[in-house]
Amino acid sequence: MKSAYLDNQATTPLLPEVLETMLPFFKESFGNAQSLHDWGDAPREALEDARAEVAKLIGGRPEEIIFTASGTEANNFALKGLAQAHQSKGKHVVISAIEHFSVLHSARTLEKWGFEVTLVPVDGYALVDPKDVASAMRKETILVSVMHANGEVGTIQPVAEIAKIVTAAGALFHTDAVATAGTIPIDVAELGVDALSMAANQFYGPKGAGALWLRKGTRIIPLLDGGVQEGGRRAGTENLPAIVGMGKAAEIAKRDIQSRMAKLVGLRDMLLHRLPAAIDHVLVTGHPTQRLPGHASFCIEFIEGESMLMLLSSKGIAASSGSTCTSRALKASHVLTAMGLPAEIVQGSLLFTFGQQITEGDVGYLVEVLPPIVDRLRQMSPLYADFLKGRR
Amino acid sequence: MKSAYLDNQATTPLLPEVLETMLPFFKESFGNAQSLHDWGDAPREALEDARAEVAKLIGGRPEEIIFTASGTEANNFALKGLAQAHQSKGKHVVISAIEHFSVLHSARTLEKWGFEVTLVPVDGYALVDPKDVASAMRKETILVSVMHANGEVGTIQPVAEIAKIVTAAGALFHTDAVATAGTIPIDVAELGVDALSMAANQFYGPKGAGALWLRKGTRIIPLLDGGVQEGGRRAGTENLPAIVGMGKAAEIAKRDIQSRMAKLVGLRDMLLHRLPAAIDHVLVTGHPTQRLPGHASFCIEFIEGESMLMLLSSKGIAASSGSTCTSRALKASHVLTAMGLPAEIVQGSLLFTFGQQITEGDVGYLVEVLPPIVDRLRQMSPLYADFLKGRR
Amino acid sequence: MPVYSEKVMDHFMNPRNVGEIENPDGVGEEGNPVCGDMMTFYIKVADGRLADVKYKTFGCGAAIAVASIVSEMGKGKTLEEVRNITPTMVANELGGLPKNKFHCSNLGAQALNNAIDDYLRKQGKEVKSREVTNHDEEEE
Amino acid sequence: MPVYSEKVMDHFMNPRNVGEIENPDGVGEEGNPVCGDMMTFYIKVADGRLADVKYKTFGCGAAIAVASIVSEMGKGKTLEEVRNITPTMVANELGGLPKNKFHCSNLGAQALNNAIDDYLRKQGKEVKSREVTNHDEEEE
Ligand SMILES: Cc1ncc(COP(=O)(O)O)c(C=O)c1O
Ligand SMILES: Cc1ncc(COP(=O)(O)O)c(C=O)c1O
Repeated sequence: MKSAYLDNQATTPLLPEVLETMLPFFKESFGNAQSLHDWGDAPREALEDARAEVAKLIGGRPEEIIFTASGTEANNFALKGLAQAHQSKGKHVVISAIEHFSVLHSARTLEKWGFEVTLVPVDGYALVDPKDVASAMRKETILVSVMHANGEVGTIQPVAEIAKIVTAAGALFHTDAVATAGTIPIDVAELGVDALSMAANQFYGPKGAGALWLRKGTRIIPLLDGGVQEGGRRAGTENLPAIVGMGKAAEIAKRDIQSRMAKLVGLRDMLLHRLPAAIDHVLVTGHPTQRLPGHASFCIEFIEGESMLMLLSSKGIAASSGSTCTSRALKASHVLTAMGLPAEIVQGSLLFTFGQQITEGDVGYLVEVLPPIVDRLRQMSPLYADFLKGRR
Repeated sequence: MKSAYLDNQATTPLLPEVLETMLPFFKESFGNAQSLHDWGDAPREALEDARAEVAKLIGGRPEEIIFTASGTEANNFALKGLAQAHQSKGKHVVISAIEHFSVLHSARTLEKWGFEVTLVPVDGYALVDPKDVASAMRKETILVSVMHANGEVGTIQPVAEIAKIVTAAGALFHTDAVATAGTIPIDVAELGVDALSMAANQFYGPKGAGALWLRKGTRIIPLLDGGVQEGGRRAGTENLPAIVGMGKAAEIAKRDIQSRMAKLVGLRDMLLHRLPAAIDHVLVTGHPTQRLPGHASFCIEFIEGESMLMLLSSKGIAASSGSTCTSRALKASHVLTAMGLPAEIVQGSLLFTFGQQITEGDVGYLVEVLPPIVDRLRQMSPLYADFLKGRR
Repeated sequence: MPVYSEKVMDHFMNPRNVGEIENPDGVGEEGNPVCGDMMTFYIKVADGRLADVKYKTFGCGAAIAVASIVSEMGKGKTLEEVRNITPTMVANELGGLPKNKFHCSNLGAQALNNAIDDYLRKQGKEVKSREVTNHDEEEE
Repeated sequence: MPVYSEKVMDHFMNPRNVGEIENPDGVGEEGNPVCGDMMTFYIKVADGRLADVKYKTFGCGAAIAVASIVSEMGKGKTLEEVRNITPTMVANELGGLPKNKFHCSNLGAQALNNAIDDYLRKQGKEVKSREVTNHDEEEE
């Protein structure tokens, strides 16, 4: 059977050459990077090399990189750690309504800790208006977090513009770049942010490695207390193989980012055009141009996402959806909802995220198999029947 | 050159067969365990298998295992998560004075959050007296954390006895079993604890995988907010390869634990006897019998630990020390200090922790090379000169 | 580890009795306020038994499989027997459902019941709307 | 990445001028309250210069290397020249020291200075105890 993995937002595959660089740290170089004896030397050196590569990927300095175990941890660390460190200046935090749960729920925890949190809305393209951030700012605002790009609809935010407003107001600005770091070019100086989260498994690196870039001199309270690792800001024996893998993946991403993007953008645009041509009543979600290179997202009317995913899976295609039924918590995508889409449209959410392994044939295959799947489900759908009878 | 890795407390090497089981999850089974399509199936199944193996290792149920990225994270999670979840009952926490920094510093964070923390002392063997725990308990005590065994001096605590006292007083009992899980037999029911931390890299599993066992029905506040992974109690894309490795390492540890212990205990006792016979003015630290199987720790008088480690390293031997100079933070071991050892004795701390790769020849080699090293450093030591002149 | 049992997958991939009945004796709808799923059941009644059962459904894999198995479970049964179909029976018949999909089993049994209610009302009988629940506590 | 530079390792593995001087012209001790390291320097003075320098040291690898290099840096120098040896000069001479070991470089320069103080006092000169510090801010 043909197969196409079009769910790179969930995780990208690991590059074989990245795995190669990791293997010695599972074998002869298994030592602890903190050890003073010879067994610590190679791990320590590899740790610092990886730090330099990850810094280079986003235009930061090595000493500004704090390794974490995931993008989620980096986001929790940024939100909780920065808010706690700067709460003497004020207890107000601003985030966008479409942040990843690791930011959104961290902000909820901040509320339990006595902070006030303001959610900034988005428009129908999932774009944050910098003016809305400006008007959300208060004297006591210490921290603003707006993601660089959203994983569900691919919209890239005007982060540099927002950062200017936030910095001028004297607050810290964090951006969740988990969906963008290693995928599109990032320069922290150009973005003008103070903190930035990333995750290796989003750019062909391993799971288990993420990082927070934190501008030199910015105070933060650790999320993980304990030993002296990461300059005392993130305790716990370093996960050397994963960190080494993140370093290598960052090096390769930095080198190849333009050619990778070129490939993805072409195929993405092909799908964004061909799918609505092949199926009626399809909405493209997210921004037409300000979107992640490999990201094509839709809502298919009258049917539900999980059943589409299952039938796609039976055809060897991996995709994802923001429908209620595909969420373990049975909540409709807060992103699509914040964009103003009605509940039954959100139910038909379908999301294809391309990786470097994709071919034009995969797009063709998808455009071939999806229409009959949609047809079949619509034939079963009472909503579609109502629509045909003109009742909707 | 001969070489002997006698620093398994820092990290154990990874078993080749554990790496074998991890590799598919870096390759074809790279998918996200949360994905609904076929790419999620193998990861999801492996995740649950690993959970079952880790549960079995300590006599718990699979659904009571929450995977983390390290022992440090498990300890932070237990201390902060349990304290926050139960603070309506009281805000007093009890820990021992010799806890690992990940417990100790988490407790300090709790103090910043308005909790009161009582440190229970230890005796000269680093043993906690259950009576001291009993007298530290108050009406508003909600949580007690006493480690199962200490990594620096190897002393195994009377955890079951302490747990009875704590449970009778209506508080929760957590034990940091990072140094014991997979090393000595553990049964959470026998221990009578409510929560228990472990780390895979302490029992020939990979770095990047730890776990908190949490008794069914015990409320806890997440440390990592975000997605629904780990039943909503620990968010972030699962580090599948590391988790799978932890499962395999747990399975092997469970199977081999008796023969592993037998091997280590014999060689440990050999070193505990032969080193003080070969060198004057040597103290064995920790308990003579209630100690970790592969753990031999000493204080060598008149000289300092780091310089011994460096000379041992030049002979191919990896060891560690609790001296001030070996600590990045330049603090003498709080464990040795809590045991009542004077500062200059603590400076001479030296710690050998054996793993399954050790041979009797390694012990012999160590006993052969260490005395001249000690001699050489003592010849340079003003303290030793003073001692010889009878000034001390 | 697939999310769904083989039986669920079978009914999802090959749903039985899909469709509408022309001139049905009863029609029952049910929507789930939690997830937005919807089911419409159509029945034909003969000799106090369900002579035919069809349905349309908007929803996840579980919802489709539930509708399919409920249509099979109901067909040929007396109205009273159908009334006794509980969500747990439906889930069990499917070889189990993931915890967060259990509510779908409710949906199917309820929609079919609503169709019976509709039939009875059309017969001029007075019907109190009833909620299908488990008699037991098997649901976790 | 070894913790220490090659030069530190060389002086640690092969420390120069270790030992005591019988009937020294001056003896200086210095202990570090932070880490507990100790150094004792012994000097012989001739023609206003350090004719011989020896030491004993209790401490880490850095402390031993520092004592060794300081003994080499001091030997043959005039007392004034020795007074001008700063911790940063010592660290630089060793090809750098890890951040948390920088204080060891202080220890060596201070102990040697204390020995000069001791010599001067024995000569009947009045001496104000002085603290060796960096003239610059190279220490991070
Ligand atoms: C924008 C964004 N932030 C954060 C995360 C969380 O990353 P992880 O699951 O690796 O912790 C994701 C995951 O896809 C994401 O897309
Ligand atoms: C008793 C104990 N607890 C916790 C830890 C922390 O483990 P990790 O560094 O893997 O986070 C250690 C590490 O050696 C330990 O010995």
